[in-house]
Amino acid sequence: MIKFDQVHKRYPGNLGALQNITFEINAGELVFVTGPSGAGKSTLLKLITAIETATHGTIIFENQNLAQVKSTSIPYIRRKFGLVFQDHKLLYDRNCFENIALPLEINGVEINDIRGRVRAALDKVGLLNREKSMPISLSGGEQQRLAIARAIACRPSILLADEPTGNLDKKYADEIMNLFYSFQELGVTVIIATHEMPIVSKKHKQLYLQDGNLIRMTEQ
Amino acid sequence: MIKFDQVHKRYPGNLGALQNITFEINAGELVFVTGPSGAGKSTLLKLITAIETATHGTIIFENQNLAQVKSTSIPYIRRKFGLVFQDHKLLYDRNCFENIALPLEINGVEINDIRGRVRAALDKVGLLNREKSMPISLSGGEQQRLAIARAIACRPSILLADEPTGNLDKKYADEIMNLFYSFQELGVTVIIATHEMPIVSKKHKQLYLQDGNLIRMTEQ
Amino acid sequence: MNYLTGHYQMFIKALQRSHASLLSTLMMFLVIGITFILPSISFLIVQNLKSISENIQHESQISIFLKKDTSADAKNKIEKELKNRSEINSYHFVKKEEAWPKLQKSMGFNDSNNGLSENPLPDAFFISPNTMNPNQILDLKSFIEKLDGVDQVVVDTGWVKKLNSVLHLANKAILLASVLLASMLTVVIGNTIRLQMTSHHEEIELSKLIGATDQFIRRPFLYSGFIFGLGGGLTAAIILKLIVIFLNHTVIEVEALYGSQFSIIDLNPLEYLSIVGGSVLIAVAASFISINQSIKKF
Amino acid sequence: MNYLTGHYQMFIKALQRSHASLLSTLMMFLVIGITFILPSISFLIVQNLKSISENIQHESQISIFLKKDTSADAKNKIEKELKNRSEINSYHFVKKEEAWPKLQKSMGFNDSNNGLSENPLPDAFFISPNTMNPNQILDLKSFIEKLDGVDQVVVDTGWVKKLNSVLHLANKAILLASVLLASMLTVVIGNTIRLQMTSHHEEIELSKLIGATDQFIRRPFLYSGFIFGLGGGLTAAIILKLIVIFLNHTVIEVEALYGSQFSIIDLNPLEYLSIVGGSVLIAVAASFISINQSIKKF
Ligand SMILES: Nc1ncnc2c1ncn2[C@@H]1O[C@H](COP(=O)(O)OP(=O)(O)OP(=O)(O)O)[C@@H](O)[C@H]1O
Ligand SMILES: Nc1ncnc2c1ncn2[C@@H]1O[C@H](COP(=O)(O)OP(=O)(O)OP(=O)(O)O)[C@@H](O)[C@H]1O
Ligand SMILES: [Mg+2]
Ligand SMILES: [Mg+2]
Repeated sequence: MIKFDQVHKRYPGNLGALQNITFEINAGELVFVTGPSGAGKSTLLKLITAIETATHGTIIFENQNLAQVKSTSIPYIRRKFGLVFQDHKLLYDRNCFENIALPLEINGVEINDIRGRVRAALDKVGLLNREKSMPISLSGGEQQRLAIARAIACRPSILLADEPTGNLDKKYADEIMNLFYSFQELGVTVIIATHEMPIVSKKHKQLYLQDGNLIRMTEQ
Repeated sequence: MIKFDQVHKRYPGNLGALQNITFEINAGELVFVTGPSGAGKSTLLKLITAIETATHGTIIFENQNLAQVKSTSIPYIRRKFGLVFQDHKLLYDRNCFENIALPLEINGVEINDIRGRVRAALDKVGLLNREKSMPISLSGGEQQRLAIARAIACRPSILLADEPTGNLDKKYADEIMNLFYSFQELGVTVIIATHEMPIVSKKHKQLYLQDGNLIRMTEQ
Repeated sequence: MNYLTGHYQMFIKALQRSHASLLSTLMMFLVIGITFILPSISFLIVQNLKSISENIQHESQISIFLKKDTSADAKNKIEKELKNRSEINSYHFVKKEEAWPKLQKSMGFNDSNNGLSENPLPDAFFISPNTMNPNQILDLKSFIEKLDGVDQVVVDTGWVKKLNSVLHLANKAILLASVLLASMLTVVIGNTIRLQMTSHHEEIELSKLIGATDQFIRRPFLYSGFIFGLGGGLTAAIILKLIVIFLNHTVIEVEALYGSQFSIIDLNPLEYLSIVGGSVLIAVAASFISINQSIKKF
Repeated sequence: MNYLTGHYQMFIKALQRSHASLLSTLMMFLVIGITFILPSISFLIVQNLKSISENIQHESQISIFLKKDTSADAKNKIEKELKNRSEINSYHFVKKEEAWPKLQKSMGFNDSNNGLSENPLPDAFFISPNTMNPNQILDLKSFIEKLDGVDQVVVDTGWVKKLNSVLHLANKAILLASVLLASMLTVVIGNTIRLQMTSHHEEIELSKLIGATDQFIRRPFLYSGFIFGLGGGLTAAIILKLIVIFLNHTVIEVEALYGSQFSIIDLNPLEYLSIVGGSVLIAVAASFISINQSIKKF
């Protein structure tokens, strides 16, 4: 499903954000991308979702070379992903409901279906009673959960989460992780970037990055 | 130095963000505020720094009742604090240098001294070589360190940090913690809110919150 | 989702956004309105001055005074020559018997038998040329001077003429100013839309990241530009109409004082419509350009 | 830190901020400029029309034609009476011997010995009253009519008079429009500063949280308002000057064509200065109000 072949990524000020990365992720897998701060985890996720483009090498997503995809087709590829951003990217001028409704509107979901699907997503992260709150009035952990709710609202076929449990205590972190596992069980491909590997009993793949290099790839 | 007496905090949508909180923090102490997501940790820090006002009870800071302080004096009280916000609050339209220069400008530091002090702060968090970078081009952990650099640039007498290591891997987290400890050794009062207590060998106080209640106060 | 429903939803959304910053929207209406009023009102003033000056100017621009003893035959010959000249727009003949009472009247003597003696005026032709080119007019003058029976040819150097040529130039200046103001308006509206997009940059960035098409992002801002144009154009039209009504009211008072007919020429409905239409067109075009420039940056 | 140095730093910062959004700043200059030009140009037009109408009006507003056989004694008596009337601003006496060549000339006969017969005109007084009140003028008329030796009294009902009263009213309308435009400008500038603060809301919020005083936050925006005012005022003054120069140029062309003196009345330097000063004043005041309203929300 996702295939990296000798991918390099250079930023203007950083010439080795990712170096010579080669791996493959199959549909339905659960993958952890780990490594210390600045290792390139977020960059890897950005490459998959065509937010950044590779400097060298090829990235194949669903048999398409991302470097050759027309820019008008990019939006339709992105709609297949559910994204949890490291900095959440919540809209502070809309309430929780409207934040989650946005991807549904973009996907062209019927206005009558939006209400139900927003509620279902909020319910999954335990924020149903905060529907009308503004994100600013949520605690840090609550905001993180809101961002997760937004990512799953569109029932994506691939879920990419960047540090989804950084601000969460153990109890909520476990709940969120279980949520991700349950998605995987429904056939969704799940990719999680995190600086500390959680204790996982499930079968999963791990990509360990350091200074832009893929040091280790394990499968359990 | 800081004294809470039966403090309650209610938000419009949340009537028990903090309930009946009583404690005291002395100058030079190292204090951890812990508890699960939504327990009220950030709210507690906001009350100390007069960002929010208590609904009931009295908060004494340096022998002043915060509820009775004139609004024109609030800025001068705030300048005594160094603040690390949970959401960083970096300015994305300024580079790293300018982000750290802001509190120095506010404190009226001579323009000639600003350069040296900004550099010193960046150096302490290992970002000296990113001086001219925009925050958006920093990784999540680097942004967190930038926020910490900004808080310490003014050499505050009290340091309040809200989840300062949430996005950091163990190595950097330890380094940052050691930085905080070194500040405490210089006589600075340090208050850290975190959802998971780090392993601390130093003498410290811990306030454990849950659902707005101060469940436990330990001193080690 | 039905395409129309989507458009409708987006339109509502754009309206809500405009509503959220009601003050800015109204301000924009005013700015556009005033920018349109500026040339329109100058146009109106010029039109009115023109009509005033035409009302006054019973006198033609070239006067031909005939010799006292000119025969009817010679007069007819002159008339024939005038007919053949292409520079002449119109002419009329005034007999001395008609001219004398008129002159007396215009000097304030209301009855003709008040002691003024015999008619001192000659017969005359009064000509409106259809050119303002001084060379052509001088040619015409010397041509006429050579005709039999012509005593004197006077080219009108009155202020009315001057006013007319100033007005003529003023019209050109207004046209130029309109073009300048239209391009200024393009900048103003484009800039406002750009600012609007900047202030929604988080929303736009996020939308792009989660798969919104450019079209989806563009739509509310395009509607916003449309609303600016419509509101601004209507504001201009309404204020203009109010000004005309106010001035006409003033004029009526003046009339009551001195007893004469004179009313402000209004713009016709088509001209009003073209103000609104032009405003909408400029606004939508400006928005479109501005959006397409900005959208690439996100 | 030295207080002045601080102010200077902040000023540079505000300039940089204006520089960052150069387009918006220039746009603001234009908007303010045009808003000021609107009433100024109308004022200019009215002033000029007034002066034109005064130039034309050699004719006085009340003409007194004396009987042909009036003695010098009766004439002096009439003059004495006119001197005593307070409604009369000025008068002058025209002998028939002076009037006749003038009339001939004004009709286009350049030499007096061209076949027109004997002088048909009477002696006359021409009076400028200092009132426009029709009742007073009618009183004056009937008073003069009863004097010995007066043949006829004619009150001028010409269009010049009408134009003058329209211009008089126009001046009032301009004053009203100026007040309206000034308040509109207050809204526009205030709104722009508000938007500027909104777009820097993160910076303002953070600054407040880490101990900035309201004064510190207010300063760059106040400078920004000052720059808007200064730039806008200068823009208005410069464009206005250019318009006057352009019009004068046009007028000179017209003069060359018809040979007469007439030049556009310019605003005097003090009036130019007051445009710039007024602009700065309005901008700073509007910014101050807007900042103080917005600053509370953060
Ligand atoms: N837009 C950019 N421009 C320049 N350098 C960048 C940019 N984005 C990231 N970098 C650099 O690339 C490196 C990898 O960044 P990345 O965000 O992928 O790290 P990360 O593994 O996600 O770290 P963290 O755990 O701290 O979030 C970092 O050194 C970062 O400073
Ligand atoms: N401005 C606000 N308006 C309404 N409710 C608020 C506001 N700020 C916080 N709350 C609520 O108060 C409770 C405590 O919030 P607080 O931010 O203090 O939690 P926290 O302990 O910092 O949690 P986290 O670890 O997730 O950051 C939460 O339920 C939150 O939703
Ligand atoms: Mg990252
Ligand atoms: Mg918190």
